Amino acid sequence: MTVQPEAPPIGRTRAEIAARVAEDLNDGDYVNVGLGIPLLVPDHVAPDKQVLFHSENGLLGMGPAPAEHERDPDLTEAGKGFTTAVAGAAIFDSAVSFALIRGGRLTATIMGALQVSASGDLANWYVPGRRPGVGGAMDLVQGARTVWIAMEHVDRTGAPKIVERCTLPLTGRGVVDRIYTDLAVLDVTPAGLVLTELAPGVDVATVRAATGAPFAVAAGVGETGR
Amino acid sequence: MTVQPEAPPIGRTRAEIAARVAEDLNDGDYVNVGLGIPLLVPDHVAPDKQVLFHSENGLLGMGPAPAEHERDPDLTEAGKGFTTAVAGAAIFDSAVSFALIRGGRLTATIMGALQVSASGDLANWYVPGRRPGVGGAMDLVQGARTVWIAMEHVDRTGAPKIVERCTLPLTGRGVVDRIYTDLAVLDVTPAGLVLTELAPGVDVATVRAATGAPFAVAAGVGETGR
Amino acid sequence: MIDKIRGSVAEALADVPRRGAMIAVGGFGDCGAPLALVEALCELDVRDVHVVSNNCGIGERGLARMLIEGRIARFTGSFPAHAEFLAQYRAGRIHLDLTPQGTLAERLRAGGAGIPAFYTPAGVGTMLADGTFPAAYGPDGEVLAYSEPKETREFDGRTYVLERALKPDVALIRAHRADRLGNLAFRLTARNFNPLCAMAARLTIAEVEGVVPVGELPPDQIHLPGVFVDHIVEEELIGDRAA
Amino acid sequence: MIDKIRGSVAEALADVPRRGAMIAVGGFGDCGAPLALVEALCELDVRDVHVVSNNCGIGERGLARMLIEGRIARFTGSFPAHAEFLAQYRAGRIHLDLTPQGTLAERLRAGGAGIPAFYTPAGVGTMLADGTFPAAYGPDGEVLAYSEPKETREFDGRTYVLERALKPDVALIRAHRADRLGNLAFRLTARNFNPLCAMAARLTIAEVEGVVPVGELPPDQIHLPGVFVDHIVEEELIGDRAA
Repeated sequence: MTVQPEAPPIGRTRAEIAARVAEDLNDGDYVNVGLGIPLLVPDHVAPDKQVLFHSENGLLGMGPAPAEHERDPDLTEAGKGFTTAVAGAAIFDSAVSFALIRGGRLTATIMGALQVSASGDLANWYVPGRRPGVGGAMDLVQGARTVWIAMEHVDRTGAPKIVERCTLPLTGRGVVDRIYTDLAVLDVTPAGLVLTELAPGVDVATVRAATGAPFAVAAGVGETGR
Repeated sequence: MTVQPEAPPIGRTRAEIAARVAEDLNDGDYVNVGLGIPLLVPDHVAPDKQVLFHSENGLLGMGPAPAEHERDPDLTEAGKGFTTAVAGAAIFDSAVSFALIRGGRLTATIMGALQVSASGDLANWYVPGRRPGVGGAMDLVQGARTVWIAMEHVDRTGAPKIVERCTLPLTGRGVVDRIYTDLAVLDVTPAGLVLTELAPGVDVATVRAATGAPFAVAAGVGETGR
Repeated sequence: MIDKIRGSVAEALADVPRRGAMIAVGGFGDCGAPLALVEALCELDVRDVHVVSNNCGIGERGLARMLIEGRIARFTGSFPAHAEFLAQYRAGRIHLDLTPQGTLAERLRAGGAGIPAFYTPAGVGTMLADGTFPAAYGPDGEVLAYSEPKETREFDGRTYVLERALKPDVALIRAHRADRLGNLAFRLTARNFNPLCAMAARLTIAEVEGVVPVGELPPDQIHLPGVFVDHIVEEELIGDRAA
Repeated sequence: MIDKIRGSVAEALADVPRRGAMIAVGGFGDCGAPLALVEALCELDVRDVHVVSNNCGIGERGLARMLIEGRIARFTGSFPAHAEFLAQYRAGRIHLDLTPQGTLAERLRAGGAGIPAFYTPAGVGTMLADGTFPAAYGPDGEVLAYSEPKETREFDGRTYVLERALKPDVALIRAHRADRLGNLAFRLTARNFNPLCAMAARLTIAEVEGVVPVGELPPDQIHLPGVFVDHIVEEELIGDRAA
């Protein structure tokens, strides 16, 4: 029998990961957010920044989830949940929605991941044998100007999700730009992974132990995150 | 010096050619009309038929030309003249307009011609040395379900416009289905040209003399049109 | 006079082939999905359908009903997440052409636009492009067919895959408002794949929430010109029938 | 806060390269053409422009002025019927990429949609496809360059030509209404190439008849989402400037 290890008691919560991603968004950005932690990002955008969120089913200007009595069956998001539209939101068909994606109009797409490789390969759509479904992920990783991953550093069994080479089917090769986890922030660079930030209370050794690929440590990153 | 011969005193006027074309339109047809005689066709559609006219700059449901005081600079047709929109007309961008054309949604496109060959090749966009301009003709001849030519049987110098082989640059190869002229109606068939109708007062010999390619005469066509 | 409004769902669906048709179905999940039309097709015992749709239904509604009743032989789409879909796919009863969502949208648009093929970056370097994704299983769980390997080509130093247009026999769509010329207006994110399915198909049937007089939809606010629509039936009439 | 409304035409045009830019210009003849913006560019002494537009102006307005002032080095479009265009083309001063109108629209859309290339039937079997159309003349009237011969390919027994996306540096467009997020609504046939130019270009500048508060354009009635637009200037302000 395998024992499910508990989540490490240090580092960022899921909401804190989302908040950390939100810090890196700028006023005027256009951003697509995937399911999981990314979907929490909009709640953490500072009020002085206007970021427009894109939902690939055909909405630019996605607002917060509605109260139950305000749900509109004609207004849903990419996870098929009910959503709202901010003032100035625009609706379009799926072809225009993906034209916008492939045409490079999204500042960033923020996604979860099953695995990310040292060279930025991403696996986040399929576990062979499970339900097959690709959605818009393959379009988004090719089209968005930057691809940010927001995820737990290790999977439920404690295995690293940042790996030398992905073993799961790829969503795209060399597409990831940055990884935000409960433990750290890492950039994917032409020279390989670079740890640019430690989560509060996390030290480099902990990140190394939880990471399945080598990484450099950026200048100015201390031994323990603050 | 060449002498400009007068138009033959027999056969159909330009308006009568347009009226003859209009007879062959059916209720519910979607039709693009080009400059010249084709632009006269809408005026001759019988009131019991609802034919929707397409203007490739982005209008389905083109109406008659407006009175001078009703001109709207935001409502023009493919010849850049002012137009109107019938009740139920729809507006779209140029990409959708040509999607509709190439997608086979037009019942017919009605065009003028410089030359039409016995195999249905069409030349109607360019005379080398003159102003270059192709417009939507090459898209229309490939996309519309049927291509009808409405024109004078001979050019201003009296030379046949229906020829064995076009000498002017082609708009498309083997694209023409039917030719309506002041003298006759001819179908382009896999076996070659077939005269299916004589204009009133015109005989087969007159058509032969004015035509630069051989044609068969359909059963039931008399020696002189009535 | 052009009048595309049909008085019954039977009339609206009369020309749908009963066996083996490729049928595109609009909607994203249940949003904008022509649930009533799809279920009416089940009543007509339509079978061996090649469904083209982003999803394959939720619960027991719409395409999920068609799926559960075993009427789907092939599926082209991006996210057939229904548990019954997995079961039938793995049991060798459904052939799956898994397609990235944007590629699905663009393939339908291309079909409607007379564009036979185009290049896209989506899927480059993945099993959906290199021909290693299981498209069909045998009865004993063995892979009978893999996805077609896609032709690749470089433009300006970047690699793309060649994708072919989709030209369904039939489209079933849902809209908010219609007039008798077939002009449609959609509401909010219920638009999604509906205009694209309509443009791509040879025969398009729309269920609509309401019919308005010709001229009431302003020309600038028509999302889909009527030329792309063949039959329209008000949802109320379908509900009565299917109930 | 996103605010794309600019207080002057100088501000709106500040980032337009002064030499050698590829500039897409919306409009069909004068209808929907951003005449004031184009003329403001002339005031800025923009030169060696590669214009992408269906036409090349009428009379002495808009692109016709740019043409007459000798600022156009290359033209991609379907119907440059201006007499001055013929003169400059035949004199070897303008390189002409003559493009069927639907192909022009689709090449712009492809540029905006991240589609590098597509196949179309338009032009098959003509001099625009086989590379025999004179693209550039020498000073003595000799042909210096012919149009590029187009790659052809069969799909389902029919021949198509391969066409490449257009990705202009700049788009100048005209719209009816705008809000500060850049959302645009067009009016009647003034829509034409405007949304396509905006989608294709790296930098899009719109002249508009009027600005409305955010939220006044209903989400279902926005023809072009603001993400495709960079700078907006009210035509009134341009008129004052250009006058």
